[in-house]
Amino acid sequence: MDKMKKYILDLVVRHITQPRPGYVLLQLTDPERPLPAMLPGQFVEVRVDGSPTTFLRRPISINFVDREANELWLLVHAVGDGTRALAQLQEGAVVNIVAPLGNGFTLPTTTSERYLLVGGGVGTAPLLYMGQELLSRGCRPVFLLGARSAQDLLQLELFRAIGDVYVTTEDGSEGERGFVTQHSLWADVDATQQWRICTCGPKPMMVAVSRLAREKGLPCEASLENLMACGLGACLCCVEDTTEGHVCVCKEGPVFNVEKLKW
Amino acid sequence: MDKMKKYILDLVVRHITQPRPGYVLLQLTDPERPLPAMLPGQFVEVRVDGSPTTFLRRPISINFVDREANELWLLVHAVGDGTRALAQLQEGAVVNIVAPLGNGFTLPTTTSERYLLVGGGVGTAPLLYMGQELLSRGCRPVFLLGARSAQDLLQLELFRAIGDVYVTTEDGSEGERGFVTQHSLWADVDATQQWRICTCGPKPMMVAVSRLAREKGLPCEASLENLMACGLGACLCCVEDTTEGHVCVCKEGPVFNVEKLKW
Amino acid sequence: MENIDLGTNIGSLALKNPVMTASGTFGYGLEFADFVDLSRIGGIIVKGTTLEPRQGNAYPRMAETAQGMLNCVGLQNKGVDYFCEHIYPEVRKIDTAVLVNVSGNSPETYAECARRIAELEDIPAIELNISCPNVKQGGMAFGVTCEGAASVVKAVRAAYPKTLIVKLSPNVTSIADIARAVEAEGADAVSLINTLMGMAIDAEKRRPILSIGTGGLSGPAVKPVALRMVWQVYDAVKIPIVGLGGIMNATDAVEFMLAGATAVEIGTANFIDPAVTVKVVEGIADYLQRHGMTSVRELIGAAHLDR
Amino acid sequence: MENIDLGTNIGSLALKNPVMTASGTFGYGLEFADFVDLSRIGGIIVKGTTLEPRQGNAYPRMAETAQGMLNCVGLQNKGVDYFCEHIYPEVRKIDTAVLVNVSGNSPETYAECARRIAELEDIPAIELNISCPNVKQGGMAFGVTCEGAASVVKAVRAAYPKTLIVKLSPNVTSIADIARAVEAEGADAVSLINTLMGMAIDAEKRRPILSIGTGGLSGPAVKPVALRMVWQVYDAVKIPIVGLGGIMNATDAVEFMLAGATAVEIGTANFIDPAVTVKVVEGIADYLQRHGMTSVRELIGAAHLDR
Repeated sequence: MDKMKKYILDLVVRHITQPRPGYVLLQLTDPERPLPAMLPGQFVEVRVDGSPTTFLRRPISINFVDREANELWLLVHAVGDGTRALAQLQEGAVVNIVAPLGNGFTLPTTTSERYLLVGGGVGTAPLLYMGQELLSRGCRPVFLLGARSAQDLLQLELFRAIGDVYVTTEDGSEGERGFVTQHSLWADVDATQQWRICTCGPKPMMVAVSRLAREKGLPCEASLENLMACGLGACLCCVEDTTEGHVCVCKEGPVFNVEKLKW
Repeated sequence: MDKMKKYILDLVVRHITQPRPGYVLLQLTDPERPLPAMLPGQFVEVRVDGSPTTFLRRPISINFVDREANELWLLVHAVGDGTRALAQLQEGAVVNIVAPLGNGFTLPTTTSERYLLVGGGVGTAPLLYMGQELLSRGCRPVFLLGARSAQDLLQLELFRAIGDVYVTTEDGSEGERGFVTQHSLWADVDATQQWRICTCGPKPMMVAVSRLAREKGLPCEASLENLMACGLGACLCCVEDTTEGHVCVCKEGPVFNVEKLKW
Repeated sequence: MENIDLGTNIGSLALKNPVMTASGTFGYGLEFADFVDLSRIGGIIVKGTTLEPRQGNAYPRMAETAQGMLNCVGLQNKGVDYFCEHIYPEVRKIDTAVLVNVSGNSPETYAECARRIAELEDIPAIELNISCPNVKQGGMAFGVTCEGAASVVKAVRAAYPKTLIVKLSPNVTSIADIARAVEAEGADAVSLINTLMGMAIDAEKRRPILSIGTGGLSGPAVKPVALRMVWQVYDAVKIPIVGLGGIMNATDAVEFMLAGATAVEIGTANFIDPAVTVKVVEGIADYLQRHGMTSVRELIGAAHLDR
Repeated sequence: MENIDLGTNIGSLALKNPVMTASGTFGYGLEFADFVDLSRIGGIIVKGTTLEPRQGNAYPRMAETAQGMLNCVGLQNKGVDYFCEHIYPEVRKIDTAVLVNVSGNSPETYAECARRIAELEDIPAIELNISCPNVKQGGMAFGVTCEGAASVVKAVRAAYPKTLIVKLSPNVTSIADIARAVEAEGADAVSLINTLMGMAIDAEKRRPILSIGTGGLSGPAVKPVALRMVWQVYDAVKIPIVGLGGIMNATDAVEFMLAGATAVEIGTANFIDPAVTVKVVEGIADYLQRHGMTSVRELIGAAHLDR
C-alpha cells in the first residue's frame, strides 16, 4: 500500500475547534484540487512553523476524510511545543503536510466480516475514518472506546453516527468502569462470527487487546506510534522489532498484524 | 548615564503601521504602569518570538516616547528574519523588551545651543525623540534627513511638527539632490552660533558628517549600530575601536563623541 | 539560466551539479521519487552498506534537539550482496550519479565490501564511512586517529579503483590531520562532516532518550562546526572536499562551497522538505546569476582571502 | 519549599545552589543587578582575566547561528591587577560565591595570575580557562592535549591553594582523557564545555563574518554535545563536574546534573533573558519537589544506570 503516490501539500485551515481541553480538531482543505487518495490508518507528516524548539515534522494519523467538503481532519493532542504550535493555528492559515504515509488497516473483502475497532485516548482518531470506510463498504463497525474518564472521550457523537459504540472509563464516569479489555462486550466476540480487531492507542492497551484477540483466535491489527523523523522509510529511526527484524513503522506500518510484533 | 535602572518589560502592541513598504512602526504600551525613564539615543533589546532562525534579541533604537499615551515607539526596518517577525506582530500581541539601554545624546544645558540632527535611512528614528526632547527644553532643532529617494523618507510630517526639516535624496525626488553632507544648509552652519551635530545612519554617512563637523570645529555625536548580543556590556561583542581602546557600543555608546572614534 | 554551468568534479567523477544527498537521509532515492525529479539531483549517496547484514541498534533511535536531531540507527542494512542483487538493478536506472556509502568493522571487511561494489558498472564512486558514531566496533573508531583512518583507506584503495570519497568524523582534535592522512593513502576526496557525537536525556524519566545513550547530531545546529572544518581541511589538502552539515537551503550550500567544498550533501533537510534538493540546485543557479558568475566552480574556496 | 536542599559542593567550595553564571556572559554580575537578586545565584564566574591587559580581537566578534551564536571576543580584559584594585572591591560585596576565570599564554602567566587572585580573600575559587578557541597563543592550545593541559594545571596548582576548577575544551577527540590528565595534576573540579570551534560565512560578501574567521559556538545548538561530554567525563573522573553548554531553563540544568554535573553554568541564555538564572534556581526546586526529592545532590549522575 505504500506504493500510493505521496504529495507535499499546502492545505488551508478551514476550521479549528477544541473537542476537549488540550485537543484540537484541524479541518484542512485544498482550495486548488481534490485531496489525494488516503486510506484509513495512514498518517501525514505536518510541518510545524514558528516554533523555535520544533525542528522535525509531526506525524499525525488521519482522523477523517470528508470527500464532499474536500477536507482532511487531524485530531491533535497538544502535548509538546510542536503540537501546541499546531493547536494555535488560525483559520485560514496554511499548513504544509506530506501525505499519505504508511499502509493502513486491512479493509474487508466481504460484507460478512465484522470489525471491532478498539481505541484509547487520542488513539481513537484513525478509527473514525476506518469506521466510515467500513460502513461505506457495507460493514457496520462496532467501536470500543476507552478513556480515563468521561471528559477524555473524543468525538463520541461522530462514532455513534457510524456504528455501535461501547465505552469504558477508568473512573466509571461513562460506560463500563475499567479498561477496554474488561468490557462485557468481549463475551460475545469470538471467531465464529468472523470478527476482526483493529486497535490504536497507548501501547499497554494495544498489547492487552492483541493478547485478548490471540486468546480468542481473532485477527488483530494495531497502529503503532513510534517516534519518527522522515516518515518515508529513509532515516530508519522509527523501527519496530518484528518477526522480520527491525522494520520502519512509517513505511511497513503504522498498522501491523500483531502476529508480526514481538508482543 | 548607563546607571539608569534597566527593566525587562512585557509591552503590548497598541498600533502597528507601515510608514513605508519594508518598515513598520510599533507603538507599544505598558498597560500596568508608566514606562520607565528613557533618554533620546538610548535603545531597547527586543525578544523575537516564533522565529526559529532568530536566536538573539534585536537592538532597536527608541524612535519616540509618548508620555501622555504611555507609548514607546520603535521603527523597525524588516531586513532579516528577526525584524520580519517583528513586522508581523498583531495589535494586542505582547513584546518582551529590555530597556533602557546605552547612553544617549548629550542634551543642552542652555537654550542658546543649536542642534543640527543629521539622519539617513532608518537611522533617522532616534532623532525624532531627540528633537522632541530638545523642543521641550526650548531648543527648536534643525533636521537634515537623507534618503535614496522620496519614498524612502520616514516620518517627515512628524519631524516637521518638531523643527525645521531639510532633505536630500540621491535621486533628487525630494529636497536637494545628493548626500546630506552636500546640502546648501551647511553654508550657514558654523561654530559662531554654538551648533551641535547629532547624527545617526549608515556608517559612511556618519563618517562624512563627522569629518564635516570637524572641519567646521563643531561638536558632533554619532549613534553607532554595531552588531550586538547582550546589550548590557557583558558579552563584549559590539566593541568599537576608540581612542580608549575597544569599548562596548551597547554600554559606552551607542552615542559617541566622534572625537573618540578612529574615523 | 542555460548560461550557468553547475557541473563540478570529484576526482574523475563528474557531477551535473554539486548537490548530493547524504547517506541515510534519502533512502535509495526511490522513496523520494514522488517529490523530486531524481535526475535533477547531482548525486545520490545511498545508505550505509556493510559486508554482512546488520540489524542496527534498538529503538528508540532518534531524539529531536534545538535545530537538530540525534540518531543512533547503527548502520542497519541488508548487506552488500542484497544491495547488489535487489537494490542496484533499481537504482542504476536513476539518471544521476548513484554512490554507495560503505562501512565495516575492519580494513578487510571495508575492502571486501568495496570490492563487490566496484563490480557494479553504474556505481561510479563510494563514500567510505569511517566516522559512524553509533556502532561499537569499527565506524568512528577508525575515523578518530590518523593511523586508523589510513589503515582503512589503504586497504580499500587497493581493492577499489573508482572514485573513493572518505567521510570524516568531526569528533576529533584536528580533522585537518585526518584529512591529510587519508589523502596520503590515495583517497580521491573527503566528505565532511559526519554527525557530532551527542546525547539527549529525558529529565522526567531520568534516563538517556536513545537506546545506546549517545547518538549523532545533525541539522542546522552543527552547521557552524561543519563550515569551520571544511574551511580548515581546504587549507590542509589538495583533494576535493564534499561539504555537509545542516544545509537547509541554497545559501547554506553556497557557504560550504565558499569555505572550500567542491560539492555538498543534503541530509537532515530531506526530512523537513522532501523536495529540498532540487530547490537548492535552483537556488545555487539563482545565486550565481545574481552575482554574475557563470560556473559554480567559481565558488569553491572563494571565501579564502589567500587563494 | 524550605524542605528542599539546593546546596552543592565543588571540592571545598560550598554553593547555596548549583546555578552559576558562565564566564564572559554575565560581566561582573553588577551589569545584571537590575534584573536579578544576585545573592540568589549559586555562583558568579567573572569574565576571563589575564596577567596583562588584553584588547581582544577586532570587530566583528559575533555571528548568530541556528539556536546559537559564535563569538571571537578573544579574552578582552584589563588585566588581573586592574581587577584586584577596581573590580574586586565591588564584586566582593555580592552575597554569593564569586569566582574568577583565569587565562594566560604560558604555564607561568597562568600561575602568576592565579597567585594574585589567591590573595583576594573573598574569591574562593578560580576557573582555569585552557580552552579559549579565540586566541592564537595559549588558550585552547593547552586544552587540546593531555600534556598541555597537565602542564598548566600543574603550574597553577602549585601557585593556587583554593578550589581550582579547570574548564575543558570540547574540540578534542577524547575529553575524558583530558579530564583524567587535569585530575591527576590536582584539579578540584572540571567545567565543560567551553565553546565548540565554528564559523559563519556571509554568502553575499563571500567572506567569513568574524574578524578572525572562526569563533566559539554556544547556545542550545551545542547542548547535545555538552551533555554527551559531561556523561563521558562523569565515567572517567572522580572530581566534581560543572556542566554548561546551551542551558536555557531548569529542565536543561536538571539534564546536565542527571548526566553527572554537580553544578551548572548558564551562559548565552543570559543574553536572551537577563533574569534566567533565578528562574532556573526556582525551576530546579520545583522539579525536586514534583519528584519527591529533598536534595539537588540526588540528581548528580542519576541517569547513569550503573551508579
